[in-house]
Amino acid sequence: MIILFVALPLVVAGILPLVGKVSRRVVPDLLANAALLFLLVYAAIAGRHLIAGGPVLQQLSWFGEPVAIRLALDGFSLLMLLAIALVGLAACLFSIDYMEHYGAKANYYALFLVMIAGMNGLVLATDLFNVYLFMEVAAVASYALVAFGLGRDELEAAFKYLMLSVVATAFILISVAVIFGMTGSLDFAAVAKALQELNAGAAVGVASAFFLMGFGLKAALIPFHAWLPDAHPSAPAPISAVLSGLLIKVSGVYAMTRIFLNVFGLTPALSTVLMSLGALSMVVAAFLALGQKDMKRMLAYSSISQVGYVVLGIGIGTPLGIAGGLFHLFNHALAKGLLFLTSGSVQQATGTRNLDEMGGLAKRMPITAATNLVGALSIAGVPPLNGFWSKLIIIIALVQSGHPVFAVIAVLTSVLTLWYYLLMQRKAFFGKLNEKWAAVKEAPFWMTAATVFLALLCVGIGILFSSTVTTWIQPAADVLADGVHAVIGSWGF
Amino acid sequence: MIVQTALLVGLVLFSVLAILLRDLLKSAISLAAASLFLGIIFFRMNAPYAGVFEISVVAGLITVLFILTIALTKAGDEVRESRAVNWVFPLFFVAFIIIDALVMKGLLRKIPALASGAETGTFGDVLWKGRTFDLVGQIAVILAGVFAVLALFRKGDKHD
Amino acid sequence: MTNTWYFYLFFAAALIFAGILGLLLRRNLIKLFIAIEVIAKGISLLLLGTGFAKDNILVAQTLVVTFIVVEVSLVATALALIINIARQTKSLDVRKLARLKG
Amino acid sequence: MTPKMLLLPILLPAVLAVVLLVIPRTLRLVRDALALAGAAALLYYGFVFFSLKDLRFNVPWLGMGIDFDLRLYHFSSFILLALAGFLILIILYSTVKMKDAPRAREFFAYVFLTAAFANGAVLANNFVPLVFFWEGLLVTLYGLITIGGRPTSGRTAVKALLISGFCDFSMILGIGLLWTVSGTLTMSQVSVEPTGLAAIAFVLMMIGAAGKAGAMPFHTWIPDAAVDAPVTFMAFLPAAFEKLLGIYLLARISLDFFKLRPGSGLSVLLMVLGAVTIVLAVLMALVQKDLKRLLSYHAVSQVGYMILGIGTAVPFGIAGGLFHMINHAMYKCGLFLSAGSVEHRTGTTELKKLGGLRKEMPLTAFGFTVCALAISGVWPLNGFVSKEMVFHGALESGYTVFAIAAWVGAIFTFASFLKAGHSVFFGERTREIPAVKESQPAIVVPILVLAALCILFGVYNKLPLTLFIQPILAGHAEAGAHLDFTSHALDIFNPVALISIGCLVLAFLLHRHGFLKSGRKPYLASEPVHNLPVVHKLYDLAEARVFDPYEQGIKVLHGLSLVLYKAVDRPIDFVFEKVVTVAGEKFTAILRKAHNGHYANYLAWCLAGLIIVAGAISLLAK
Amino acid sequence: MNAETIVLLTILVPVVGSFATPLASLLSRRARSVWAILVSAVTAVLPLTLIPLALQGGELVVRKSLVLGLDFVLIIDPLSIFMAGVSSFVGCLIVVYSVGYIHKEENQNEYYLMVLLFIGAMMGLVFSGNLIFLYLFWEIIAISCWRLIGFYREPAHVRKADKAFLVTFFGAVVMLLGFIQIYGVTNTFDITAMRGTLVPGTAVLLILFGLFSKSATIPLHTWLPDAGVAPTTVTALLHAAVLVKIGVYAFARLFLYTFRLPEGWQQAIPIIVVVSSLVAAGAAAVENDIKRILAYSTISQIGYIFLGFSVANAAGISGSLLFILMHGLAKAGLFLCAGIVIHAVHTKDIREMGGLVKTMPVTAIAFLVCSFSVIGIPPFGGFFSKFLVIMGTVQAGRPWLAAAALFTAVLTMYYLFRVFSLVFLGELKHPAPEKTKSMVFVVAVLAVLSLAAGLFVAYPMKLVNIATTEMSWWLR
Repeated sequence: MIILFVALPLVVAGILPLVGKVSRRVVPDLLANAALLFLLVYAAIAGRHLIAGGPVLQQLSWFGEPVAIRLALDGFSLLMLLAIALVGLAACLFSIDYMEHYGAKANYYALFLVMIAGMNGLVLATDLFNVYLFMEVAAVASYALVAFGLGRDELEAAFKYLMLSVVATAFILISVAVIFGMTGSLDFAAVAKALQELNAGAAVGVASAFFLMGFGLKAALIPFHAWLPDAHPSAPAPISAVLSGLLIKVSGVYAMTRIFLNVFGLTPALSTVLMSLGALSMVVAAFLALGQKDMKRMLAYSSISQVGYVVLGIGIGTPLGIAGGLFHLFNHALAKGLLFLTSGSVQQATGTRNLDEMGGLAKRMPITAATNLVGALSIAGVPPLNGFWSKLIIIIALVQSGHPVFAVIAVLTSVLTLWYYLLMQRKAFFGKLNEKWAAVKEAPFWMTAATVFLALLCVGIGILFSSTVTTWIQPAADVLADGVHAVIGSWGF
Repeated sequence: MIVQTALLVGLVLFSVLAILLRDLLKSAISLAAASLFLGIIFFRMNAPYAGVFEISVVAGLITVLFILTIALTKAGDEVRESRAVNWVFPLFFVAFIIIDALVMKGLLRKIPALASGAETGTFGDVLWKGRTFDLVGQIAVILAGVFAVLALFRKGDKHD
Repeated sequence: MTNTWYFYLFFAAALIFAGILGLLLRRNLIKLFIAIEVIAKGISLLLLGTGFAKDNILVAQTLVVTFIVVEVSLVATALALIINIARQTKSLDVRKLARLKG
Repeated sequence: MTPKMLLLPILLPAVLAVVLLVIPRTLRLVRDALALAGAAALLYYGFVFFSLKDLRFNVPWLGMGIDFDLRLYHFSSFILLALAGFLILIILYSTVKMKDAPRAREFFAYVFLTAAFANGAVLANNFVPLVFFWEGLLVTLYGLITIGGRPTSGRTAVKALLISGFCDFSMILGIGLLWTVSGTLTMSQVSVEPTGLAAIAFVLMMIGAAGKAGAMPFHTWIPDAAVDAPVTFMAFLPAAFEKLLGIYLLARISLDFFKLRPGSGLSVLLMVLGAVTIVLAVLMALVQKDLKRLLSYHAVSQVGYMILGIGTAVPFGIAGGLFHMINHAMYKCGLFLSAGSVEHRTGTTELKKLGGLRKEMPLTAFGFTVCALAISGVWPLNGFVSKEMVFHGALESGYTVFAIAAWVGAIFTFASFLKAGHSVFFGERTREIPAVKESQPAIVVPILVLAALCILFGVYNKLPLTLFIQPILAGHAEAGAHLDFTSHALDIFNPVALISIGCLVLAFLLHRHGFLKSGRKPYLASEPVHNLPVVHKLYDLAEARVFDPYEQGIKVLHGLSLVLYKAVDRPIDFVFEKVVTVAGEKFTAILRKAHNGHYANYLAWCLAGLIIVAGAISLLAK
Repeated sequence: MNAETIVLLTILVPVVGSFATPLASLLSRRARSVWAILVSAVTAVLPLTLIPLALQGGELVVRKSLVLGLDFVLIIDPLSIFMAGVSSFVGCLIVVYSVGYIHKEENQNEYYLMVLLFIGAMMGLVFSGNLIFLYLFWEIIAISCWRLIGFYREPAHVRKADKAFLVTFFGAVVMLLGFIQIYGVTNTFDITAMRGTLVPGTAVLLILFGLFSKSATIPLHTWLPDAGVAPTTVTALLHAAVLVKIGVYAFARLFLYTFRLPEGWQQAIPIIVVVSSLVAAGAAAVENDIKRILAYSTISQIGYIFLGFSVANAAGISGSLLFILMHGLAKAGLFLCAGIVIHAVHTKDIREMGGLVKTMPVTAIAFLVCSFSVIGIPPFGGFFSKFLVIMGTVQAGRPWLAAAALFTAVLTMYYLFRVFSLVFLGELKHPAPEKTKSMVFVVAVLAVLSLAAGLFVAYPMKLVNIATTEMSWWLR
């Protein structure tokens, strides 16, 4: 019953505003978190054994007669569902306390769950148009959530985010239309088979360029990234955690990977373009992050840089590269979500996001400081945390597939990454306590619980990296790797 | 075919007009006219449902929303549009039309495409049977839109 | 199947380009959104044109219908945003929306 | 006598040193008794070992050919005996001299520790234990000098340490080269032709030996120590122990490890070093105002004779050098002890303040005179015998210029001792010093014993020559040559002896001229030489330590460090601190300026990105 | 308990123990200090129980395969046991010392946690036989170093801590690239499987980056003197005993035990390291901050250890191994004496100190003994190690390098005695008594150990000789 992933959040989202009238806070919290918890458990346990029997094609029937909802749950989708559920649950727990002073909590949860449903739908879609549709669902919900604070900055950021995303989705639709025109069908498998027979090199090239622009903007790769540094910082902390942790990965990287690897097939040209975009994003975003004064803006640029890593990993095309890319995607989702949550706790405690005003908060907020440190070191790729293993696999893949230059760039960027995370640690937590914050207290219970939950995950995966790779990452990479072999063989160019 | 091309040319003209006109109300109305033309084109392509939707929803509802917004945002100071737009826009547009025509005639003609089989059944069962998941998506989008508007217009404690 | 597709492709491309040009040049928020609407028209024309040319018109109709539904909810959200911005910044000029820098 | 007994001369003094260090200050008498008993025991074992002739103790130590190998043979037993002898005299002397010194316990501990290391170095038969004990002496050297308690003692101690350290390190390098050339570390098996790499090894090890002995360029700490360190130290180390050890090693280098050819480049080098040391040091000694500094310069100059002797590489010369080594140790120790006794009573060793002490301190005066005559090489005494042998050796080696240098040295030695003796004991009584009594017997006895020994080794020189020196050279003289040095030892009716006596007379005249010229003030007797036009300038420079290689060395060292620090370390740090950070910030600033927040700008980026990507894909797809 | 469990315990006890210190501190401050000392003591004792195994020679490889060729491998051989013993012993002494040293400071929980984590990671690194796990422990040490250097939380100090972390991380990451390049050639990370393979020149350069950054050799050394801002116990732990030894140990493990250096590098590395030790000695002679002087001194002495290893003959290698022990003891002593002096005089500038021998006799003598050992003067331990390294260099046909090394030794003597005379001799500026008995006791122990190591050098030498033969069997 994998339709639950989409249906459940929608249904709960639907009834939430009504419930919101009854009790303003307790029930919406309860309902939202229960839904997400169920999704997590379902994904983790039920999903696993679903996969054991190979990719699941769910044929749904509505009151008896078969209905054409064909959802495919394979390793890759399951990995994404797990990531969505994990970070979503953490953000939801976090928002129990954080969203107190925002008001309209029921409305907030409704939008949140719609976004989750949109993402789940996109992950389970097997049809090009559905990918567009559910991406748009998640996008609309995220515009509202970014602007949820209704402040000047929030509105400006949301508007620019909307206007740029709309252009991106337009280009995606153009490409879908062209593909539809050429192959007459929209389903991944059918399109893939049709494209193999047609071998219309140039047209597919242009279509993939359009897709690359569309999904590139969604994934915030460098030339298309400009909306992210404004949108993520102004969103409320749990939302920026979900945006940075999940949305740019699901509607950007997942869609791009699914289409390029399973439908079009990763041609050498496409692979080089992907790798160069990834490398460009890594370096430029890392330098940008270095100069930031605002904590969340630095984290936003860091997301761009780390997505660059993921795209670089997947762009290699070798099974190891893809595994590395996916593993980094998963690790970054957890770690970046954690970092945004801690920035939320700091902002709520001190009321400011400016790093220069902060100082030595570790004294007053030890748990937040510790979890922030875990997240920062994990993304910087310092062992024994999870980020290190994924970056290691990517670099090994780069060296093995004969891209020493990219490997060196990746290595030097991780030094740059550590530099700006150390900058953040020094300015916010590690220095002498700024007397302004002498009276600051540790973040409330649920917020710290969420951050500790993600931090433990980061450390756990770091230590049990081999079992995580074998159970979650390897099947996802195999799905894509088969895609590459199957397709690349025939296209040749 | 001539009528089809005429309608299409009308559509493009009204759209360009909608963008170029200085006055907001006039451009909203020309936009509505454009969607009217589009609806008619859909009917001629025997796509009745799409035509109905286009005219009623886009020409109707969205135009109303536009006019509502224009009314609500009257208070703000007048936005000085740069004069250059009037000659830059047409110049680029015409240039693009020429390039577009050449490209369509020359390069793109050679896109290979599979001959697709004849379609069976009515629009209803195609939508309902063939693309049911789209409906789920549509419900979700509508929910998203509603909640978004609710969130953006909520009264009370706004957090800056 | 011959060149009717390219015929509609031509017009759709013209509409989309007009929209993008409008986005780049205009300053008024609502004008910008009208340009977005023009692009949307171009895309629905493209979808239906492709369907018509490849004579699987019914599928194309479903796509256009869904597209329009999505477009409506987008317009609703966008206009809500524009109204809020107008109320906050007392102006509809996109150049004023440039506080977030660096 | 089991081989294990060889450990005794090392362990006994070491243990005793620890015990003496621990004994509380109040039990002074017990401490003195213990020290004397220990020294006596060492002397007894010295004699026992001397009679034993050959003993070998070898136990594996660090692997790789490095094992703890002690070997007793006639040369090392002779040196062992001499060391023990001097030790007991110094201990006896110190029981009174150092009675109320603040760090007396440390002094006795260091003395016995030095004795332990010296015995170890002499007995060592493997280069690593040799270096182990040899460098161990640095620690005690440093400790002893700091006991002087004067403000500049620390500085001099460091100076001594650095100079000796430098020499020891070059010796280590020499040993390393020798190890690679000869392939083994056991000293008894090493015998190499000093050519090419081995020559360098020879020079390096020679630096080590000469440095320990206190020859020229490495001598500058000795005069400073004379003033800063306790006089018992001066009598103990620079006078006796260091000379014995240094020349012992130099002898073994030129005899055993390398086959030094007479007339070869290396031997000439040695002879030059010796000659230079003799002349320059004695010139410096002549003009000294303080008795102890005068004696210390003489200690340096006499080493020149020994090095010259060994440098001739002629058996006769080498024998002379070795014999001079033991003779010098005796009379130099005596001279220092007598100076110490004078200082003990009068509180000063300034020649100007002293005068006419022969009546109040007859025994010290007698001891001083005998030793002074011995060092000047006056006829029946041991100095004359060994100097004659050195002169013969120098002449026999064919380079007469070195013999002349030796003679010049002899002249000025006698002149300066006439000045010293005259102004301290034989001139008029000055008023600055109150009436003084003769020193306690514990101080006077060692002086007299040494004086007696000088006379004995001079008059009846057959005993030391045959007993000590002959066996050392046994293996080295050409088969035929009859190794009888004693035949014409005291014969003065040969040209060499006559020249020597001539020198002495010349020295006496020089002294009388200086004495009269300066208006019967004995301590200004050396002024005529001092005020010679060019020489005067040199003397002032020397006093200002300009020629002191250590001072210049320290300046060079400091300069080099400054250069290294400023030219290498700071720029690297600058790169890390400034260059990298500023570059990072600059590049980031440019990028940040690009994000100006305008929507049209961002949209333009996206479209440009699209075009570039489309172009790239179609290009690459070709 | 067989060797495998002992080794696993040596790694896990400190790591788990470190995370347990905050819990111990809940009971009382006393409980925490006792816990820290207990954990470090156990870690110090465990390797000693392995010494009989080491003396028989031979090695024991423990393997647990994980994914992607990153399997967890432990090598238990004389070299690793020797290193584990030395560093954990000195680490334990330093923990004892630090109880007295930081009892007034705040955030001590983090301090003890990081020190014990440091020792645990060091144990892990020493026994790890897989390049990636070697790198993993390498970085854990970098993290704990970073937190420890920034202990006083002053803005300038934290900046220095960041600099140290970044430089070492940069070096380590470049080294990782080198490992991966080797993985490309031999496609395994397991050291035991790669013994004797010739390594491409670029891989050597990359790995040297990491080694030089961790052991602070010339181009990447400036973070070590700057890390002097840390509490003295940390600088002692970092500079003297353990941290810098990691770079040298890794060099031995990689380029002696496992890979064969290409010809060009065999000539080049000795030159670089001698230059490094000369420059560092020069810098030490000019600096005026006592901790910076001792830091530069460490850089200079590390040059010797590298020299011994890079000439790769029996004398050189055994000299270097011995050097690690002797320098560890002596330099830790010097630093802890400096700690006592700074603690009493509250300034680090040696020109403001003077005549402290009168009020701090034991510290003065300990400082003197340790200086003698660092300079390499018998009868103290340092002599044998420096002597053997010099002998090794001369035997390897590099007399000029040996001469330069000896010149550096003279320079060492110069600056150490410059410090000794300025701090302890001369007239007394501010009389200050010797603080906390435990600190003085530890310092005295280190001094006595340096002397004992010199006198009874035969015992450690046995283990060192076996490690040398075991390590470089294919060299000959």
